[in-house]
Amino acid sequence: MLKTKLAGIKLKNPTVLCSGILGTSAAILKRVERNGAGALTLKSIGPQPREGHNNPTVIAYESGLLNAVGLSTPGYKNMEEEWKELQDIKIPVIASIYGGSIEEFVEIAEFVAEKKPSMIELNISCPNTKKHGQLFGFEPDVAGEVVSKVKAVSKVPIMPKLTPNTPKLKEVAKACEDAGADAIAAINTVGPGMIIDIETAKPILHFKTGGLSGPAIRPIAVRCVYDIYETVNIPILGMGGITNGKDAMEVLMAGANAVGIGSATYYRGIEAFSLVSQELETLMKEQGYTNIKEITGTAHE
Amino acid sequence: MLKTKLAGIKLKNPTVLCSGILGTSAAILKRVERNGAGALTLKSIGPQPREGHNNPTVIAYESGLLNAVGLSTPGYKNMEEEWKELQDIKIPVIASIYGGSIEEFVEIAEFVAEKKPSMIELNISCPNTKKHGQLFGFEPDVAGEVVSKVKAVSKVPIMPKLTPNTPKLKEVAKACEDAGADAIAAINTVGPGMIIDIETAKPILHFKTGGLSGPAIRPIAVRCVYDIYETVNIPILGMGGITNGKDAMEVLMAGANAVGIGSATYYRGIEAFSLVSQELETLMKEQGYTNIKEITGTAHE
Amino acid sequence: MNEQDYPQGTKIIEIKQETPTVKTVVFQREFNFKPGQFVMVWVPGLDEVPMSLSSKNSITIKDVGETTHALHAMKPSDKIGLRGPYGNGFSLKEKNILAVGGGFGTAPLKPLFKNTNIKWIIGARNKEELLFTEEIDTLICTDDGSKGEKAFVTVLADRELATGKYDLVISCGPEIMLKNLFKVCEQHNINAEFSLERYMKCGFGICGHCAMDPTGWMVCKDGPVANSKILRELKEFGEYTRDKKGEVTSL
Amino acid sequence: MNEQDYPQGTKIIEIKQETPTVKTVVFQREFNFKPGQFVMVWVPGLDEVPMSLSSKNSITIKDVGETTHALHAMKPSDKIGLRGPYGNGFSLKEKNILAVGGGFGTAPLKPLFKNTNIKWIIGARNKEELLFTEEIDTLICTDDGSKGEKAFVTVLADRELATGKYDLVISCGPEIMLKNLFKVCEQHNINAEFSLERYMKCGFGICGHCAMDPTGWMVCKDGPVANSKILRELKEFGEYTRDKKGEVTSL
Ligand SMILES: Cc1cc2nc3c(=O)[nH]c(=O)nc-3n(C[C@H](O)[C@H](O)[C@H](O)COP(=O)(O)OP(=O)(O)OC[C@H]3O[C@@H](n4cnc5c(N)ncnc54)[C@H](O)[C@@H]3O)c2cc1C
Ligand SMILES: Cc1cc2nc3c(=O)[nH]c(=O)nc-3n(C[C@H](O)[C@H](O)[C@H](O)COP(=O)(O)OP(=O)(O)OC[C@H]3O[C@@H](n4cnc5c(N)ncnc54)[C@H](O)[C@@H]3O)c2cc1C
Ligand SMILES: Cc1cc2nc3c(=O)[nH]c(=O)nc-3n(C[C@H](O)[C@H](O)[C@H](O)COP(=O)(O)O)c2cc1C
Ligand SMILES: Cc1cc2nc3c(=O)[nH]c(=O)nc-3n(C[C@H](O)[C@H](O)[C@H](O)COP(=O)(O)O)c2cc1C
Ligand code: FES
Ligand code: FES
Repeated sequence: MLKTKLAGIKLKNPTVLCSGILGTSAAILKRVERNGAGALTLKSIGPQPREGHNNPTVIAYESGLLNAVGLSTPGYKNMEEEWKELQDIKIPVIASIYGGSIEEFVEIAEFVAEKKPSMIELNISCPNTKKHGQLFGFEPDVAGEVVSKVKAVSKVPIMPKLTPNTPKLKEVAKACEDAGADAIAAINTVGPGMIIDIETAKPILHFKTGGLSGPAIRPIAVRCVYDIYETVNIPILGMGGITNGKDAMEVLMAGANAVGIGSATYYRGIEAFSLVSQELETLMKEQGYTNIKEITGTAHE
Repeated sequence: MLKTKLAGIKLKNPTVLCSGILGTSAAILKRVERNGAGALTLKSIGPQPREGHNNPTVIAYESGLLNAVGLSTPGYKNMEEEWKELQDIKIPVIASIYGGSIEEFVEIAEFVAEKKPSMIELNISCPNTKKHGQLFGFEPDVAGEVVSKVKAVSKVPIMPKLTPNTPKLKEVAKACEDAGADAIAAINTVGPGMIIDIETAKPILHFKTGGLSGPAIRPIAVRCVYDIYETVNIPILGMGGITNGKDAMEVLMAGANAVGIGSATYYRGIEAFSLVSQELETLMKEQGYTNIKEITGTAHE
Repeated sequence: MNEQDYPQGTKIIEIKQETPTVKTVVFQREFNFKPGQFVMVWVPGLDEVPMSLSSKNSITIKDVGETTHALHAMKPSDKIGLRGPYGNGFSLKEKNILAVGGGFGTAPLKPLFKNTNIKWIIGARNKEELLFTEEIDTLICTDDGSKGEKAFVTVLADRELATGKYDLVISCGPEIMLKNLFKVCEQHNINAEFSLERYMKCGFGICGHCAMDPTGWMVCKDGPVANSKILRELKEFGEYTRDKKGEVTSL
Repeated sequence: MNEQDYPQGTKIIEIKQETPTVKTVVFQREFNFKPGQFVMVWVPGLDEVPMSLSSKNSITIKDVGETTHALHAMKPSDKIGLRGPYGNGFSLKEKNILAVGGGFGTAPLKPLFKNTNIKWIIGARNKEELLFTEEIDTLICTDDGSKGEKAFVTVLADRELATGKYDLVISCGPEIMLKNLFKVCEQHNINAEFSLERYMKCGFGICGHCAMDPTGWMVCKDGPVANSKILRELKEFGEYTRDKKGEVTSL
């Protein structure tokens, strides 16, 4: 009863590992698969090898997490061993990519599409680097251009991942759909935010600011998915603060076809995937739903 | 040791009641005064009598509050009795106002300035009505125009209150300073967000969406105050999720001269004002600070 | 601050017509509560209003406007949202209690029906509007004399208090009735605990909408039950209230 | 998940020079911890690195690079930030224990100095680099024979294990040493618990950076202490690691 589809891709359950969480190696991804995920997203892959920021890069505050990992990546050309290992994975694997220019997005997408991931997620929304990412997701025309140019070189479905930090979210979503996006992922982290250590009077994250994730942002994720669902007809991978089955159902009702699980692994361990699935199934039975499709978008009625 | 100043106004301690919290009548404001607040902000006053949205207008989720009160107001002309009662208050009283057009802002400001509040706060950042507010705070030029026009008719200091929900926060702050603002208040609520009841599949707030406040948003408030401090030279009233003395110190370090206390009253009752002051004083003694000025902006060194 | 302060949908399991204008709605969710505490009742898509708990899983509603009308129109298995319980409830520190229910104001007193220290007076406009009088041993009065004594509850209360047997009067009902009843209590020098009503938004003490003059006593958080000391301070008690906009209107 | 998973500034109260390249930094904050657990140590403005707790309020640091150098340069009353404790620690289920410390790897073992079930072997490159050998009764070896036996710790361990007196070997040190020591343990069929190191970002099991091949065992959360069963599975143990970018580099 948990089966769902995202841009034609079949998922045995709607829980999808979010990009950047545990997605650094094939080994850990396989462990997430064993723990019941419906699909996996790799950590965002970039053009050149990149160390990312110094630590602290990820911290938790009382309501969620803050991160500024800074898109550390071995670079898309240095992952042959990893791609080979990923072949063993039975569930859909989504490759997340980022670039510092539209050309880089195209270059990486073309290369990565050859590796035959189930889908390519375009991270046009990362707030954690000064040059890369975020800007592409702020403006509808830029987002649309990235999508259409990538679409032209990719045989696999394309899913832009949107930022909640623009007042133009609906316009950006529409532009992505019009440009040929096969699905939309939302949301990337909120803010950014900053935490200052009062003993040393210093911002804690090395990059000073970082994106918020986890329980704190769930209402924002729900609103974004709700708004995007009202605007486009392509499927939505909803994420942001989903920690249990109830949260998952809420985001489905807002309009998602599948749900991303990220920070929940901090609160509940890698078991989060099977736990959320089980809890969702129990709730569905209690309320008489027989499949995910019946839940998607019901809050709009 | 807790004394501070905001645009020339002396506060016995840096805790300021945020607009919209308990600010509906002189009676409750006096109670907040008795509970140790350093200054009080009235609930935002608008042009015409307005009921605001139906309930639910304020709810709490696990990390904070969501509200869409919808700027209910008796209208600025229907508060003579209240203004009279407010005369008894010994601490500074800040009048918050909103309008649906720049002309309305000016009209209300002119009227309200005659009542001699210590300062007028311009709510150019409320996300909870479709026509009013938010738009003014999104764009630097519009924000600047509101400030300069209001400034022209007001004998009391002017403090625009900014929204964190624009990527142009710094530009908006700069425009406000350039237009003659005497101080800046930040932040208004984040998002907006939405919570859906999974039993009925309905958004809970009557307005469907509402702004986030409370602990969830503190890192965003800290970042905004930090960014504004880097951009302008006028004093900052920092707010957003401040719940205890440690939070207050963090926001001061980010660059605030005084701190708003809003949702904290949900978590700690009206006692929040004296509690935060006491805790802040204890921390200051532990760390060897002798006045608030020494703390403001230290995170930038 | 409850663990969860947003309304959660729950199924209605039974609806009882109590009087021509009052229904009791019984729902699935059960509250651990103190008599006198209330819940915020959400009718999805319409509004949310405060209602005293008339038992651990019911509210008793008088049809007075749009939202209460919608509640009256509901059927078993329909869903409403609930959050709470909120407020203080009756403290019941004293042992010899006179309880006075006026109209649907008897609802919040119902959870005390099993308390054997209480003597009851229940009044209403007429026989049809008498609430719960079948369920307990009570003095009865109606404005039109259609059942019980033809008198206001204040008259019966005055007579009872004259016996000197009581040290506490608890009550809920129209504010004008409460105001008059309070005068009677003060004359007899007997402590009162009355459940009050004001327009509510948050229900948990942060919007300030339910605060009363001149002390800023908040009905949702400090109340809804006010004792004599508080009632004496509240200059707006029995006089005026604030509407949804926050504007003052006389009662 | 700790109550508070961001670094909090704490004052350094003492700094002890242990060897020419190793210092112990004692700080104000005290941790309730299990030997083998670590903390993330933040040098404001520079970086944050994992360090095993060498006592409830100290870490013992070898100067190997920029951050450790900055830590070595600190003075009492300077502040560092700490979060944790993280990881599993030594389980110490068995009773007859041989502990083997190589170089600064003796640091995480120090909290066990008072455990009387443990026999100690401490080794280092040379006499100067021997850590904590004054503080306990221990077998000593150095690579250059400048103190104790001129041998690797594996040689001494092999000899001890041959006595048949032990049912557990615990150790921390350079991974090549651990790899060889593990071979010795396997030959003697004795269980091992070794503390491992991998590049860490979050320290609490969500970034995945410290996960080892092929099982995805996370050093920060499942470790840092791995037992024999786990060590047998970890094909990268003693072979390669991943740098800050996530790229594989041989040890
Ligand atoms: C603590 C408390 C306990 C209550 N307990 C009960 C009870 O057990 N049974 C019962 O029938 N009624 C109870 N009421 C009254 C009940 O809340 C109103 O009758 C109801 O809100 C009317 O809503 P409406 O939309 O049907 O009517 P409307 O036409 O909207 O209004 C009719 C009256 O109800 C008041 N009202 C409307 N909304 C609210 C609100 N959010 N908060 C407070 N008053 C409001 C209006 O001010 C007006 O005076 C209680 C009120 C309070 C404050
Ligand atoms: C669980 C654990 C416990 C440790 N306990 C101790 C201890 O008690 N005493 C001690 O002296 N050292 C300990 N270390 C090693 C210590 O973390 C490194 O020596 C330190 O990070 C070096 O930082 P640097 O900037 O000085 O050196 P760099 O020049 O940056 O690096 C030198 C080496 O340290 C590694 N390193 C750098 N940053 C990290 C990081 N964030 N996570 C892991 N490794 C890193 C690098 O990969 C490299 O191999 C421990 C490591 C781990 C994983
Ligand atoms: C530590 C961390 C690293 C992340 N790295 C990436 C990334 O590389 N690419 C990306 O698109 N999103 C990244 N994200 C964002 C998540 O994929 C996700 O959109 C966000 O965390 C909201 O979901 P959550 O609340 O379930 O974590 C990262 C989030 C965290 C917490
Ligand atoms: C119930 C509620 C009502 C509010 N009403 C107003 C308002 O009328 N005008 C305004 O400028 N801000 C309003 N705000 C925003 C607060 O003043 C404040 O900026 C925000 O809540 C962040 O601070 P906090 O986290 O301490 O609550 C309201 C907030 C809440 C929770
Ligand atoms: S209803 Fe909001 S304070 Fe009472
Ligand atoms: S350091 Fe992040 S998972 Fe181990």
